Amino acid sequence: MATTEQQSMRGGAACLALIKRDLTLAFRSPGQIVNPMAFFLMVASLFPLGIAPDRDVLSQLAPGIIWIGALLSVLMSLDSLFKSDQDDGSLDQLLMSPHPLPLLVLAKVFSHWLTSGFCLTIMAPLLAIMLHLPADAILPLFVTLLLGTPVLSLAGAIGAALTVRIQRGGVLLTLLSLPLYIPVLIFATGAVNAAAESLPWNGHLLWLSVFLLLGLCLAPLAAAGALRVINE
Amino acid sequence: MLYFENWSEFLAMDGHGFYVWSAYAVGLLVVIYNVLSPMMAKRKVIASIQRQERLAKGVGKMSSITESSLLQDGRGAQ
Amino acid sequence: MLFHNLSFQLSPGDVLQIEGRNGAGKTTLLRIIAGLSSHARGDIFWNDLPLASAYADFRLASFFLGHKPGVKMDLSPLENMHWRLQLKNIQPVESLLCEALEQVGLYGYEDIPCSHLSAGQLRRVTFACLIASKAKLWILDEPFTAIDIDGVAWLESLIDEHATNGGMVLITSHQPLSDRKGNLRKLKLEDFAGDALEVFDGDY
Amino acid sequence: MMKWTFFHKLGSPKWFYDISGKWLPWLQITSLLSLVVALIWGLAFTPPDYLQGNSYRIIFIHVPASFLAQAIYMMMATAAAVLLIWRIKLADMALKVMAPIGASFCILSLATGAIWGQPTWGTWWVWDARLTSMLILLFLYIGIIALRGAIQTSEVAAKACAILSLVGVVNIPIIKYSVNWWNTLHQGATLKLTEKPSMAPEMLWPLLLSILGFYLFFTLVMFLRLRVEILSREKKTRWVKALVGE
Repeated sequence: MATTEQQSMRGGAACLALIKRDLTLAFRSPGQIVNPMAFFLMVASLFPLGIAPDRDVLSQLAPGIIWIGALLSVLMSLDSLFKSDQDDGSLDQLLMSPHPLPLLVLAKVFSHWLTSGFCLTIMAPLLAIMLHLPADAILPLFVTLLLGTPVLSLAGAIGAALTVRIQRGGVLLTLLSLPLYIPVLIFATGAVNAAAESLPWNGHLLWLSVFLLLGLCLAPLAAAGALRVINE
Repeated sequence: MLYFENWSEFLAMDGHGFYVWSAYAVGLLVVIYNVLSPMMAKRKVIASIQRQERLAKGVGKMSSITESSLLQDGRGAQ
Repeated sequence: MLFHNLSFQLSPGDVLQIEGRNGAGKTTLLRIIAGLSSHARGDIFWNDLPLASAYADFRLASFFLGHKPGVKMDLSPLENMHWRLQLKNIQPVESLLCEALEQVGLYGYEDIPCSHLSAGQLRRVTFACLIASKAKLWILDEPFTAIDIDGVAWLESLIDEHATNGGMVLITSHQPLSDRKGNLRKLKLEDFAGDALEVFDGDY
Repeated sequence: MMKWTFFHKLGSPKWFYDISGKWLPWLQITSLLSLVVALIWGLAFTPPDYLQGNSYRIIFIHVPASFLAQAIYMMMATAAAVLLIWRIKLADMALKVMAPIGASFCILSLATGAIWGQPTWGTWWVWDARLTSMLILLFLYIGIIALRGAIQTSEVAAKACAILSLVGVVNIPIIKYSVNWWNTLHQGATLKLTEKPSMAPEMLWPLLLSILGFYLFFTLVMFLRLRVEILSREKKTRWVKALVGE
């Protein structure tokens, strides 16, 4: 039994392995990726039916509809972030790993973002056209989603970690994450609206990137702390 | 010093009375809730501690029948 | 209070079996030692360093086997071992993995999704991770559940072999372990039972 | 862990129970007195506002309630930090007890704000920056109370709520800023609900007294609830049995 002298800690390799694992899992059960996208499409197409199909109403509401739809579908897919690991016992292995837990949580959140937020961002321009969003607002929509959806996953991870052992934790997860989502929603829709009226929208982007950086630093720490506390 | 001459004007507050008094009514409700709920909780906790004590003491001496009647009183007293 | 003033020393080559009736706190004790639970008052030392400051080395050298197999159902045993070993900071080598799987009797099952495997086979996948992880301290929580007769014999020989090359094993199980190598110690939780059935309260 | 004995003594439930027992009567008198005097003074003796008429008298409840709702959340965050760093059980009891009180004042602030909006703007609910951030603060409160209720083991629930309130407190300034920014963007500077500094002195004094009264009332209610929580959590200890057993 070779005593473990000071091995080089390959945290990065562990993260890559985790991401690879989660992505293969996502592709093995396609429902995990398609569900948020289908939900996003459905929400976006309900609004015109519910409110009014004519152009000027829709184009004014489009940024809000798309962003709220994205937010809700990310929330919907957050439930399984830690719960699947908790159910089959691999969460204990995560906690028992010598690598820092926040790093592993970051890897898991990144793979969750890839399978949910990122796909929604790719889909969004399509919906923008469907909702008559003015042409020069499509790029800002894409960029705000690209910057905003990771924050949704990061902030949601804290709620997911807190409710991992609660059976019907879905609603509670939404309740815990919503206050964290509101600033992102405000600045993102603000940017798209500003762009729609051809006003400068880079200020909003700066704020979105502030939230992204804040989320990247603080959210994994909080989620890791929550996981350790919940699993006592 | 008193701004309002008579009682009825004080109540009416030239038109805004309804809003002012309903706001204060809500205020009163919140105050009552905050005062009452600890009192009720306290009574419940004390009752449960006393029952726990009675059970601990009662198990030794009294036979089970009287003890269960005690339990009833305990619950009745709440 | 589940148990109090309980302490023991585990040195290389020891196998400690923790016995107790259901609910005596066996799993709680294991989770506390593994550092997963911090309910306890009292200290745990690893290489005479307080656990709180030696977490990384402790987790590098230990392997925790819980009630649930800790295996992803949609992945194959090989893929599962890949991410499990990476988590333990071990670079998986394909040949070693296949050899470990063969050792646990899963030859030919390497690429079948675990959802097709039986409960016993799932636990064997975890044993394969155990072997490949080369961990010094084995923390095994009821490892014999869902294992057939010759599986039990095989696992006992594995534990003895691990103990003889200087490994340590902490095991909870209802089955009496055969003390072949004379390094088996038993610890009955009833001798340390507390008064009330409540996970012992945390700090001040 | 900090080993200052006086600090840990400060955290012992029994010590707090005795101390709060002595303070209770004083708290009751002072809070009752200041509240009654402030409200009568505000309602009957101050002249109406030249612009809003008498409806501004709601300010004497709305402002203190809003102050208190935010202050209580800050106190909960400090209690959470104390719990996580020094593991003092009293901090967890305080955290658990303060949540419903904070939520009740948050609801009071929202209700009075909405009622006040009716005469001034003609609509019950106005998306004013302060009211919106108060609404989000209510979400935070409900989140903590719901999380406390959802987790069975009290040890885990305590730490989970502590983490949640710390995350919430980091979020409050962000929410405030973004809601203010969002509000000014959409409606321009609507009439701010309360312009405290520019108030005439004869309105300011009853308001300050009312704020003091509300804080005293809060301390009173918190002590009451905390004592009940101590009794229920320490019911296995001798001093509680002796105290209650007779």
